[in-house]
Amino acid sequence: MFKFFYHYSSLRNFYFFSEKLMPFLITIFLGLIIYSLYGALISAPADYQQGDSFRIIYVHVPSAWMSLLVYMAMGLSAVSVLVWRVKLAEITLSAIAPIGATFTLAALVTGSIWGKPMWGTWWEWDARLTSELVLLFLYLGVIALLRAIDDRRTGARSASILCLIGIVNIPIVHYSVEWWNTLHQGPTVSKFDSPSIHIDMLIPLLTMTVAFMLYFIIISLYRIRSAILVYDKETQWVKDLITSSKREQI
Amino acid sequence: MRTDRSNWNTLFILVRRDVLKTWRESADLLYPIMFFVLVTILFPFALSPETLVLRSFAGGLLWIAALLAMSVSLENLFKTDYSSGALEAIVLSGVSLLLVGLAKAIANWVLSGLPIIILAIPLALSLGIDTFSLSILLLSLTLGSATISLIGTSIGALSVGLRSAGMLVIVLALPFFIPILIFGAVATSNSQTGLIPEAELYFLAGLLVLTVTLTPWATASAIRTRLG
Amino acid sequence: MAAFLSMGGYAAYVWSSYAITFGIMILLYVHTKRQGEKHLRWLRRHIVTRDNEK
Amino acid sequence: MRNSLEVKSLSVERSNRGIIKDLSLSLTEGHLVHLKGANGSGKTTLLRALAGLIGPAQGGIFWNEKNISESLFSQSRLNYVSHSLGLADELTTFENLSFLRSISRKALNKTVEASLETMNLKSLKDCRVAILSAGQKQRASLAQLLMFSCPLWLLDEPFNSLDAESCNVIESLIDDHVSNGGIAIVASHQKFQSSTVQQVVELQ
Repeated sequence: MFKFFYHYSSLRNFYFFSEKLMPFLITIFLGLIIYSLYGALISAPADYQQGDSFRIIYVHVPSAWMSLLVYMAMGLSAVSVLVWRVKLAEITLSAIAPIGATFTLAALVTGSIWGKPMWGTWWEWDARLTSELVLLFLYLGVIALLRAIDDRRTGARSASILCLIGIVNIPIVHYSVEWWNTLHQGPTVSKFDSPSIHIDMLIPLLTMTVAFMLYFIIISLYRIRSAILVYDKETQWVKDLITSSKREQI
Repeated sequence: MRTDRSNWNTLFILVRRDVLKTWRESADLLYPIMFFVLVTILFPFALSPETLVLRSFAGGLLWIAALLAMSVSLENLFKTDYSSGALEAIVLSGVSLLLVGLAKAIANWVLSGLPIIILAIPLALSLGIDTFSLSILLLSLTLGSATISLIGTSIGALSVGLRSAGMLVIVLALPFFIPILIFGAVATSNSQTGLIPEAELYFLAGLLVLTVTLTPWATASAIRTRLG
Repeated sequence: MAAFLSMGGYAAYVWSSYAITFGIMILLYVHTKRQGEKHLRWLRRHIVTRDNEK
Repeated sequence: MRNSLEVKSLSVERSNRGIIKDLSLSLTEGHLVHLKGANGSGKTTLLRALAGLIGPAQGGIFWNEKNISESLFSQSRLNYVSHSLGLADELTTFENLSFLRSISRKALNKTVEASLETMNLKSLKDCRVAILSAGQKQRASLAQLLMFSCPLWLLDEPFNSLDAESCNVIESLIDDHVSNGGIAIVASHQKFQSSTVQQVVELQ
């Protein structure tokens, strides 16, 4: 198994391997997005309490899940940077940090928009939203550190260390915010706990999340591939690739 | 290869050297203390002079001021050692970097954590905190400031020598201080309402134990990375 | 159709959240593609200048 | 057992630019290497890579056939004196050197007083490094070479800001080290007056 990873962790192989993968990913992603949008906006029945404003869940919850998933992916590449010194992981870490930040931002904005019809205020210090806000600052911290260091290798290693410190802190922040939230407002069911929702409502949620995952993979592959070309700019295979005229875009 | 020197002894030597170094340059010692007092003084101007109002916020105010004052002192933890090459000499001397990370955190705590805890007494009384919750405040500050020093040292080691490292270290470190702030401030405000805040103090102690075991590793690899 | 657009009276909220989420995602896609092309142009110039030096 | 330092097709990167490209070296005991090259040609980068501070992009550095990046980051084998001298300004010369000596894992050689003696810095023992002149600071930092007995010496511009008389002292130190079986790699613009240089490495 390790042989497989080692083979594909050489940048050149990964570049051409991901090139073959790209068309499949894009077609599946487009199909899923259209299906999930149809499911979310049309076929899912309106919620008896919140009416149609409930449909925001199909955008808010997948983004929130993805923001956490991307940070876990960053943690994995951070470990492989520090422990196994995988060059591809250094590139992956710097490539996916902004993607995670956008998902977190989307989750925050949609969360506060959803809060307006439900509680009448644009921002509610709900435990889940507050942890999401702290997660955004963890992302911005990693991005700021990556920008502050011009040397790519030490930059990736320093950002990996910060990312691992962040990973350890995510559960701590989550539970301390829960504690703080229930302490001040009493133990109410968190507004965002989706009650055991009807199967028709659940399917679009899952397919939308899978679509978001595909989106994440596609965008990070684009960013990783262009970073690989810059990283191996001195090598022969990049020279041949660039000088061959047919290569217009990645 | 000499290994007779016991780790505790090396740790003591490292801490003594850092404290002595900063003590000689005593200007750096004053910044956290003055910052802590000034920030705490600002609140009565902003909120209201009556101690009744201030008392209800006192725990939170003091904790925020202490937290900010300690993160101010994080910048020049490694700065002078890094620029003078002393950090490089220490790394090349073969001493285990875990000890260096731990020693830096202890030195930072002694130089900025301790004065803040001592100064918190008069400030807390001026904000109208009664003696029982003052004791809780001091206990929570002790535990919390040690955790802040440990995490702050790792983040400081990560951003040493970078452009505007001072601001960077504060921006990077504050999200990690949120849990400490929550439990610290809640412990004090609970004690003001007569409750015994055991749970919060246990959490703070738990956080301290976690950071003592984990952060030296992060500091060690951060130092080695930054020197690379 | 009008009923669908009104979203049971929450049209503003639902449509704005969808617009913002997919808007950010599209913006990120466009930014990534443009940056990719910028890297490519830089690489072409870099390789051409390096060959002339040799 | 003869110590050996092997550098196999080493290339090192500094802020995304290849500084050292495909360098190979093979040194054994009693070897003095004079590292020459214009500014920014990678002299300091090479010394830092040999000291194990920087990881190589390609190739490897082997000390007694053991790759230095794998082996525990043990610095007991080398004395590295860089042009950022490693002395804290607020502490006195004596405090700095005795601190380094007390925490070091390296085999000890001379005491702090004796090393300062040879560097004739005895009189400046208790004054703060901040007020020392550049030459005095350089000599104080070079005193580390005497305090520890290490087979490998890596010296980065040891002669700049030193007067002629101190240069001789340093050169004689290097000669003694090399003659009784040490390896020394010295990066410097000035030519060696007396010592016999086995190998000159020119970096572009």
